[in-house]
Amino acid sequence: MRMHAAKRVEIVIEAVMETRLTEALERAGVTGYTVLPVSGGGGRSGRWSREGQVGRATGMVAVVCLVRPARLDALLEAAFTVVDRHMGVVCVTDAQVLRAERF
Amino acid sequence: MRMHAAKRVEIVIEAVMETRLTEALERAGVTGYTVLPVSGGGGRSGRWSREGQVGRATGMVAVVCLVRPARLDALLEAAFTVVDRHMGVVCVTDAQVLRAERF
Amino acid sequence: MRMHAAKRVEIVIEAVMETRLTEALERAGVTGYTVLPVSGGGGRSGRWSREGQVGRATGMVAVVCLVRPARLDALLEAAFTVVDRHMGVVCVTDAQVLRAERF
Amino acid sequence: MGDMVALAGQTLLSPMILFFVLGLAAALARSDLSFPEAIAKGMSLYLLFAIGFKGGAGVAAHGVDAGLVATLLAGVVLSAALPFLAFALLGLLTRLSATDRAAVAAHYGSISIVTFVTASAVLESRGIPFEGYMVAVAAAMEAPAILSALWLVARVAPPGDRAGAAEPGLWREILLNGSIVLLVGAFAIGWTTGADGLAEIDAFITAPFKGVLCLFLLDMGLVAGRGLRAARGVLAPGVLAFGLAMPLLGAGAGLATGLALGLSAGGAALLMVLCASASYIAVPAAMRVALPEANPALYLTLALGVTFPFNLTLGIPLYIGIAGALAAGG
Amino acid sequence: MGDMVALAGQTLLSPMILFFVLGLAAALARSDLSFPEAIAKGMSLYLLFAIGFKGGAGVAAHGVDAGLVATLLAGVVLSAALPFLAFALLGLLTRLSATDRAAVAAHYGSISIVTFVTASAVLESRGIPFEGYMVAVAAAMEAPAILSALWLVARVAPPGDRAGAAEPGLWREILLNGSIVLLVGAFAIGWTTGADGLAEIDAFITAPFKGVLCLFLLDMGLVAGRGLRAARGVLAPGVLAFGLAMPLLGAGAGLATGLALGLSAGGAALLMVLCASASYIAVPAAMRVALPEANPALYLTLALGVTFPFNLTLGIPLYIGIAGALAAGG
Amino acid sequence: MGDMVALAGQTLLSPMILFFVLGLAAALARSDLSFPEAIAKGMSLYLLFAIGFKGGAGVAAHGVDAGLVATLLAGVVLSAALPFLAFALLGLLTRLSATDRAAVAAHYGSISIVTFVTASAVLESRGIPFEGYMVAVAAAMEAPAILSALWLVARVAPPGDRAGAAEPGLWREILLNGSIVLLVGAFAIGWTTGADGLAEIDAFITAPFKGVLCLFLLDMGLVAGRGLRAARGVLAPGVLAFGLAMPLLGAGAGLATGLALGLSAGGAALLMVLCASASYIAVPAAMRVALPEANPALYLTLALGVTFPFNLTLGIPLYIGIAGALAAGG
Ligand SMILES: Nc1ncnc2c1ncn2[C@@H]1O[C@H](COP(=O)(O)O)[C@@H](O)[C@H]1O
Ligand SMILES: Nc1ncnc2c1ncn2[C@@H]1O[C@H](COP(=O)(O)O)[C@@H](O)[C@H]1O
Ligand SMILES: Nc1ncnc2c1ncn2[C@@H]1O[C@H](COP(=O)(O)O)[C@@H](O)[C@H]1O
Ligand code: NA
Ligand code: NA
Ligand code: NA
Repeated sequence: MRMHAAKRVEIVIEAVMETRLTEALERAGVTGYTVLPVSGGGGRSGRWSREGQVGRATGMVAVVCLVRPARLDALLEAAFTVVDRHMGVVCVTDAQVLRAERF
Repeated sequence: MRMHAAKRVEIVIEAVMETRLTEALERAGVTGYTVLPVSGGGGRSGRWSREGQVGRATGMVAVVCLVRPARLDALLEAAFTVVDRHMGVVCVTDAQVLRAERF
Repeated sequence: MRMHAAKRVEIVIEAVMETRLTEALERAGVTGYTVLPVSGGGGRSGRWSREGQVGRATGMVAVVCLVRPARLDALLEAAFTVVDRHMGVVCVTDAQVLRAERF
Repeated sequence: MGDMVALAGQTLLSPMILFFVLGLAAALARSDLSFPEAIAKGMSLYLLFAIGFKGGAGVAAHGVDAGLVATLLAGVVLSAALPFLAFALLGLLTRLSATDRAAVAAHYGSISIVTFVTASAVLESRGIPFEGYMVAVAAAMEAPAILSALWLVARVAPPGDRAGAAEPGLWREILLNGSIVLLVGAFAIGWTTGADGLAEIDAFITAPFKGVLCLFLLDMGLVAGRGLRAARGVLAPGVLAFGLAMPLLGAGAGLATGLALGLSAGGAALLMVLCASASYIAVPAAMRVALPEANPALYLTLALGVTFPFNLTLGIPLYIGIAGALAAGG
Repeated sequence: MGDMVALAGQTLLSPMILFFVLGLAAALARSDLSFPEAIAKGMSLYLLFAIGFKGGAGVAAHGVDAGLVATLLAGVVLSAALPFLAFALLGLLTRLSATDRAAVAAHYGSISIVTFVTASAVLESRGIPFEGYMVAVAAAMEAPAILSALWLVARVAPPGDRAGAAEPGLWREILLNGSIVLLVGAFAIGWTTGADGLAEIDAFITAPFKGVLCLFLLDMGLVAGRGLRAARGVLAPGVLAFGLAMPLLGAGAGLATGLALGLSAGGAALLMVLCASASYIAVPAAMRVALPEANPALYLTLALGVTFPFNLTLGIPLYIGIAGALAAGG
Repeated sequence: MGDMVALAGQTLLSPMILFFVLGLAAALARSDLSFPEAIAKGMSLYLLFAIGFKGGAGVAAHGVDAGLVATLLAGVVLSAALPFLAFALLGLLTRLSATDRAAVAAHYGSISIVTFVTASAVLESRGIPFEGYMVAVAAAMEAPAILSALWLVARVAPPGDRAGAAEPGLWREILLNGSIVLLVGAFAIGWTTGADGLAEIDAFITAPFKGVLCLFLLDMGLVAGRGLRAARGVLAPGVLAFGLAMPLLGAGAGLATGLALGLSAGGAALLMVLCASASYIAVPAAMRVALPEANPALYLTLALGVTFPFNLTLGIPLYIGIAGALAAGG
């Protein structure tokens, strides 16, 4: 299989900020992303869990983007403006993708 | 801890294709995989979200497989036959695993 | 963007063991982790799926931790004591993170 | 005529339709009101369970009418035939590819069970009786349209687009899809256990039914509105025209058949609704497997964003009004 | 006085409150009893739907009282004014930053719809009538407090903490948040369809209402208890004192207003409840966007872990008792 | 005898059992019918809530029978003793490891609350009264069996398999597990609030109960069927024989105890059901923590795939028939 170098960016962010983040990513030219639900976690602001919650205030989501390496900086800058004042983490990994025409 | 080199393959694919994919993986000798729910995403065919949906037609799932490097090609070929005509992305990362006897 | 080297550890483990694992991680000095729901999977003990299940006995979760490379060994040792006798996989990837002061 | 307008007004002002409109409006205004996927699926399971069981209990109560088998067969034929009409109409009105046309056609031959449920709730509110077995007709009409669409694709689509029809397991998936199994299973159990069975679970499936339907239609309005907003792009004028004309043609075919079969006014109205409505649960899933090259935004937006709201707001009162004027006992 | 104690006793021993206490106790004892997020959200959608619709149907039945507009306006003013009181009180009792004080103040100006729903269920159980439009007042009181809090922040907080108030889309999110849209939409539909509409869905929204509320309060008890356990650290004595004193001050303001407006005893009690309660769904979400620097553990623990249990167990019977003694027809 | 067959027929043709069979059949035919996990959990919370509350209200209504304490104690003893019987029987019939035998034995000493709920619904449908406190007996029988199984492991299993029993927090998890807390809590609240409390939430917990149970059993049938299909491999003939013989032995022990205690026919039947049924929610979770070396496919398939369907279809009518023939007032 022919693979192509790419970057896998994973952003864990508050659920209230999800749309703001994905809109910023789209503005930065990111062509695709996948949102995974997060059921709980822990960090400096303590532990939390989604069980029994009604509101969106305390939940988080994970947004995963695969991009060509050349686009990484634009993506990170867009993500950073949204994540900056908020809880959450941003993690980048080297990856290989099939079907590079999609990125 | 003694770690062993492995490949982490992550396939985001339409929910309707999940069983076809995992069956193809099993036929290709993959001994384990984990399916994560996906709550939304965006790509060339637009944005979507799982909220309020009833059917399976528009949802996706993420399938994660850890394999020995030597098995990667067989896995990708099996995955490709299923993913080929469908939406979705395939991403491979270098990884290290504990308890290599399991892979 | 200024990035910092980190390790991304992903542990897929039985849902009944989630709290034991996160408590062990906290004791080992891990400052943050994110728990993702898992909707199904397959391995040596067969296939399973979360659909229609009531209990916790057969479900799994994925716990993702980003740590400084220096802390990896402590983390793995803590994880191993919990995972040891149980189903599940542990996978480590090299990563880069924003906002390193958080780890 | 005056009666029909009054009936349409009454129906439009029923809580069910108003909650649907509320959902549509909220989504178009970008409110974050939303239902968890599990709740939406839970409500749809409840509705299928209740409507199936009540249909079966109805058959047990009134005996098997000679019409059951005839209507079932007629439903199968309609479901198989309407895709050809839809395919031709799309050829006239749009410039879509043959694959896309076939995929859309499959949806319009098949049925929307939610539209059916809403219409039967409206009939009940108006005190208009209908044949209990119409629920079985609904189930029978789900799949034949898919077969016709795949046959069309095999005839006219580029070779690359045909592979999926032979996809292993596809037919088991279609015929044993969850909605059909639940609907038919509940129908069979309702029929078997009859009045005794109904007495045991009546309080669960009858009294709260319309309330659950209100909540469910609110969610459907949200989903339809969100779909519309995301996919305005695919709605060229010809496509939109198809989404409004096809239900009327379908309803006409259903009416003619209903009159020929001698169905009651309520039954004929339901057959019109079945023919006029387009699937947006079972068929899209089948199309993703069998025709992945077809554009899902197109068929989902048409079925769920155009035809479904049209049927719920204008179609149902219209069909009930016409069937009431023309059918036996009407 | 003796009556009030008896009423308080009765209320405390109602299944609703006891299930809340069960949840609280189970969480504090670290039981793994828990509700899936989707079920919790589904129950809250049901409660909003039912309470909104019944309120609207009530207005349709009793006609629009001159009081509706006056009470709506009074509610808006109270919601906008109470944050200033809360902000000042926090300044006296605690050493929190101005940003944290403003964020907490927003919660206490706004309302907890669950507390409102519980109070109206208690009134119904006791046979005490109240104005149907109180539900609209509840909806109207959700947002103004947020505006006041952001104004406070703009005046007193460090510049870095102010950016969020200008966040694009924030106001649409607040005004069209899911709970408000559902509550107001269901109210409007209940009003429009009146007695006919109510007859259609009564069996769904009236008979099972208190049972669902019991289950929901059980879950709220679990969530409150777990929150308390996780965030004991933030509850300095001054903070805790605020969480108990502020509802009483709010209730006083609500009582004075209710008496001035000539509300019924039930209506006055509900206005007290609205002023005494603190939001823990809509406002926290808005604060995460607009004031991310404020500490969520602080405001969630106060609103959900301290004030909510206080109101449910002691507050509601107290407010109903006082309003009953002082209000018109009381 | 003829009566018993008639009763068995009636029970087998009740909607509850038929929906279970529908689920089983759909899963075996590989239909994709499925319930979201959250809905399945929500229904089980509802059933525990309702059955617990009604049990408590029943005790409040009929007063505390001297039998309550005796039956509770007997239940605890049975739950603790039956694992030894199961362990021995498995030794005779199978070649499983000691650890696997102990794990399976824990499940059969403990109880399946769904089987209990179904049996009590069948009793109600047949108009056979039973002691309200049987619900408390069910709760009391959940945990003792686990203790016995861990004791067995400590005696006979290889040392490596024993560590889990000392797992910190394990006992709090078992004793405060969600089902027990909800069942016992609802029982206590039902008892405390008595007829008044019941009047408030009766419409939620009584009228729709059997309908919810039908849906829930449909899902349980799906889960059991899917489990059976996935794990056919573990069902050696001896293992299968155990899954059918053990419930009969358990029922026998329950019958003898029920007669000795002088329970009513309904109460004795329920005690038989408790002894005959095997846990598939609480005990599997505990076994995963305490005995991770035991094979979950084995104990889940036995409890959920073999014994549960056996009890639902043949067991319940049999136990009710026998108890009716032999017990006081039978
Ligand atoms: N080191 C980490 N690894 C993985 N997830 C993290 C980490 N730190 C924080 N998170 C996630 O981000 C959320 C907020 O973190 P914090 O701002 O530190 O409270 C946590 O609840 C986790 O879900
Ligand atoms: N670059 C990407 N990174 C992550 N996920 C993607 C990417 N592109 C597509 N996806 C996922 O695949 C789905 C279908 O993509 P597409 O076929 O481009 O519409 C999207 O909804 C996303 O969930
Ligand atoms: N190679 C693998 N890659 C990804 N997930 C795995 C793998 N092996 C096992 N798992 C996960 O771990 C669970 C238990 O595995 P096992 O102990 O092999 O039955 C499976 O159901 C999967 O969710
Ligand atoms: Na149709
Ligand atoms: Na307030
Ligand atoms: Na037992």
